[in-house]
Amino acid sequence: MEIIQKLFANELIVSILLSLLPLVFIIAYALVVLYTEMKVAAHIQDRVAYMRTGWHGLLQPIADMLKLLQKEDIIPDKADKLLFRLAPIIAFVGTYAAYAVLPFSSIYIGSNINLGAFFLVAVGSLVVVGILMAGWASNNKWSLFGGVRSAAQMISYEIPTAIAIIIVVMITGSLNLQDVTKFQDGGIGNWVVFGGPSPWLQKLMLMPFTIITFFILFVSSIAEVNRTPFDLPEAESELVQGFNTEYSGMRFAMFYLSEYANLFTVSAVGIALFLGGWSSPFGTFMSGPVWGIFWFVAKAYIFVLVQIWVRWTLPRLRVDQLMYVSWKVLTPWLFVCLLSVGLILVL
Amino acid sequence: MTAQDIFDILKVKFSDALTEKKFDTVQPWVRIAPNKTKEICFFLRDDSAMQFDYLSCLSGMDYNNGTFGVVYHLTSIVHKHKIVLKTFCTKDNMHIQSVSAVWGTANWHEREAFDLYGIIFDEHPDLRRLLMPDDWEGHPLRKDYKVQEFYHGMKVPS
Amino acid sequence: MPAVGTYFYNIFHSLYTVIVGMKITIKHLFTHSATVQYPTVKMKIPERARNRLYVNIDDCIGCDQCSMACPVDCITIDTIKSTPDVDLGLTSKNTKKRLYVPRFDIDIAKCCYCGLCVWPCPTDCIVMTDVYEFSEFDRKKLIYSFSNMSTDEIAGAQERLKKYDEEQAAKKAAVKAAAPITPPSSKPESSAS
Amino acid sequence: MIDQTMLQPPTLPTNYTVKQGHIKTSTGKTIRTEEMIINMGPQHPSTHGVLRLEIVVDGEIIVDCIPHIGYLHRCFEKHCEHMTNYQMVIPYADRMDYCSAMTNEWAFALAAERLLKIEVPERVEYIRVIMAELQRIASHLIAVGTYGIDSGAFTPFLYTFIDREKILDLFEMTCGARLLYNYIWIGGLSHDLPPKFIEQAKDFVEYFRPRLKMLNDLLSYNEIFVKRTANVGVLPKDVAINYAVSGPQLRGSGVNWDLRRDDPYSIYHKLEWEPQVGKGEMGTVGDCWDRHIVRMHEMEQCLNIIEQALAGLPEGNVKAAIPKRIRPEKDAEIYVRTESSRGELGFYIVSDGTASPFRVKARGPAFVNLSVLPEIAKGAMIADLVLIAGSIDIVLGEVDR
Repeated sequence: MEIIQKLFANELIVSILLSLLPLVFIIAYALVVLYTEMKVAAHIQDRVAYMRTGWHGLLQPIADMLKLLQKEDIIPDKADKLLFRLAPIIAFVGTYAAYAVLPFSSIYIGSNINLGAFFLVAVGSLVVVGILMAGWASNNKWSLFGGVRSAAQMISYEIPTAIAIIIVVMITGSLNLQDVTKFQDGGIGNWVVFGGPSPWLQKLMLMPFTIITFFILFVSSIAEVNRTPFDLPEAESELVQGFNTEYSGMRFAMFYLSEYANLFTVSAVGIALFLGGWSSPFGTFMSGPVWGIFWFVAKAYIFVLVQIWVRWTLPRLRVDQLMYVSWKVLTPWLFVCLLSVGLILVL
Repeated sequence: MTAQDIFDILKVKFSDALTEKKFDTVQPWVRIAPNKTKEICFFLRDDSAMQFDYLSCLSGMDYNNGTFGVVYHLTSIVHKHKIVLKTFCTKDNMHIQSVSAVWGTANWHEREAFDLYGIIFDEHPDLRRLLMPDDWEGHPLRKDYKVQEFYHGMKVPS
Repeated sequence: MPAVGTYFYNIFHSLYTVIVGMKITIKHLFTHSATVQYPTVKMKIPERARNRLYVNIDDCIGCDQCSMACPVDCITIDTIKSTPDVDLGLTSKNTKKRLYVPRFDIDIAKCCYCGLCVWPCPTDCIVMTDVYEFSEFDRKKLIYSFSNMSTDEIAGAQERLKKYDEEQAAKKAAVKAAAPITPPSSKPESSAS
Repeated sequence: MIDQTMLQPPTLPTNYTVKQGHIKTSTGKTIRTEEMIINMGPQHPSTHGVLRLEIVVDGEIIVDCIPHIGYLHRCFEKHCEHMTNYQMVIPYADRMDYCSAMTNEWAFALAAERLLKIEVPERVEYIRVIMAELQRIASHLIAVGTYGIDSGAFTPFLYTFIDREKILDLFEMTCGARLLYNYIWIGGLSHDLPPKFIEQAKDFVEYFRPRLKMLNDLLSYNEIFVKRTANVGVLPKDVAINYAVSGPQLRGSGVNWDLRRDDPYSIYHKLEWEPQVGKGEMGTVGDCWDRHIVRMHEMEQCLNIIEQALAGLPEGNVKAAIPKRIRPEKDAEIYVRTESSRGELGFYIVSDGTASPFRVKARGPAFVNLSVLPEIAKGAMIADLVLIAGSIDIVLGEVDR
């Protein structure tokens, strides 16, 4: 007992344990989302997906994970071995680090730093490095295409994301995600997407712009996690599997995991900024630190569901069209929103 | 336009290149000289009365008597008439003029005929094997074709 | 439309078509799925299904028609002529059987299920059944032998035929000896066709 | 670190010389540039089989595209010469274009019938038309569905397969096979229609019309799909005719040419239908979208034909005209072409008077249609190449035979 008490007294060990918490969460969440994605995709396509492992195939994601872990780890002979090994780790670290500033609940946040939103954007771009590395190190032309496409795509979609965050920061007046969430506490009407808790006239004027901003953030979040219609880096029909063509087993699982972790990150950013984060949509009803975690995860889950729905409906864009959407549609519209929101706030 | 009319017009222009004709079959055909195919085909394609702009099919033939040949099935999309051209070569001189400059589709058909019969199409831009591997021996559709025993150390099933 | 107009039209038209598509997919999310859980639930196979071949060897008269019709040569038939003193019985169509069938092999791995062998059969003894699950780990197990003759029976039949042929040859020779205009005939035909 | 030999271009049998160049950066440095050769296929997921494309790219722009075929060559023509009966060719003809087997057998049977001068009963013709048009729908459904996959939309593919399944059920009910039927025989059919066929076929026609509209809404008129395919891979009219492409690809280029009408066979002249032509609705005439939409519209026309043929189906014996011995005259030869799902499918048969054909040449539409690919792929992007190849709708079984 004493040893345990001593251990918990040690601040370092406690913080390490606390920081491992998201990792457990990521894996559990990835399994759930994997299952959801397969089931939703299947039912959209009039199929049934896995039915054999467990009740309606509930255990299949675990089986998939175990299979991936057991598979032989193949490194191509002519690959750049160091970078090849490093790439999945960097890609995963990028997504994992973002969890540090996600406000899961009013009391649980990995690190309550004042530059939370800024940190998210900064760390998010680390994933690009990992993917570009993977594409280059594989020494495969298709992978290289995937890596370069991915870099171009992620960099250009960081800009709409960043501007969308700036708009929220202008409204809430803080870069700290915990503060941003607290700002929106107190029911669905206080959410930033509906103008935030401001006087009703200002709210009414803000509403169209915040809704557009939220929509654009949603679009660019799909692009950032490389999902259809923006899945060019791993476009199956064009680039085989893009940057992860040569990866197998554990290393592929890392990419896979980081993709699903990233899916949660972008959803979490969306809801923390626009949909009230952990705050209950019914004001004080069902609110509290534990309910907070529930709301946060549930909202993110719905967000992910919509992404899955979009993914299994739409065709893929082409590279130049992708850039067109980012630079000629999303960014100008966001600038309009930025100016208008600024003007309204000044008035 | 019937085959007879087409033959008459051709006869005026290329009298020495037309060597044989057969009009009492279902599909009448005209035999042309192997070294004049391109010229005749250009005429057939570009003449306003003919306008054979559509090469339906080009087949290599082995007549099992040392004679090889190529059969052209032409159609005109404009006039909707048809004609069959035939040209022959012997086993010692497997040269026939290519018509791939006339119809783009002839390119692959001629490559196929070269691959399977060994007919050499002069002036073809890219005469390589099409269906068989580049280093395959022999031309499989010839009547006297014998399967090679090994291909890169693999036994070839006969 | 002016350029600005096209710009806005494109954006809203894209959004509209995306929403149309998403409406279709969400409808399908709640409709019944079309798949069948195969090994537990099986689809109904129509009467005319063309799957594994079956030969009713009791009806087979060894005419070799099916083997000749087969485009992939997957049927091999050997026959032995029966001697007049043996009665092989009748087929279900009341034709007399004259040939032993010591070997009737179908290499079902080669079979292309075209059904061409079924039609020429005079006694309807080769049929395509609706059995479709017959995969094996050993390819040799896919060669089905339908003949029900044992090796002893085959040997016996061959022996009898040989004996009979010799007797016939001897008879012929005797006849020819009686009428020595034609030269003596060559040796008797081989037993297996 | 990276082995330099890997970066060397592979030897090209076409002796393509890779162009090199230099660009200057803003800092004044010069960087060497070089075209890259990529092998697309034969195991690439979107080459619809074992097609291998050797593409020379400058960035993502295609400079040259060299198709290599023959990976699925099964010596169809040589096999035919070794068959001891014309009838035995039909299972092989099935396997040429396995997505559209019914039209293949019909083409061969028709060629043999014209060679033998057989008149087939009216009922046979009607049933053949019904089968061929059902098959055309099934084949176009695959084309449209896989085209969806090529463009990144996976869902339409499975919807089309649900519909195709219903057609295959009809076929299975009729002849017992789902993919390779051996149903149309020389001079007749292997089976008459089963009792419930007409009812079920009518049900299918009823069911399929709204499904077509749904497919159009989901895929054809989706703005992303339109933007991906319109103005991409434009095949001009004159090039299309020069390369003798046929079927939906030729009609997509605006040429009103359909062998069912222009070189009539069977009973098509008795039925009312319109060949569908690409109009350049979303971009230029002859682009990928036109080829796609021609297929969609053609399926509607097939439904019309099926309805009429079902209504006018006469009585008769489907096996009446099947010849006992198939032995054409010596030196008889014929080239018969039919409109298969992919275009002009022709069989050139030469007989030497024996029971086995002397020479069979199959003029496959996919083979000819594919040969135009290098023409239209130049200048496109890799993402476009996938769509261009998809819009040609090749079946490698027929390209390689």
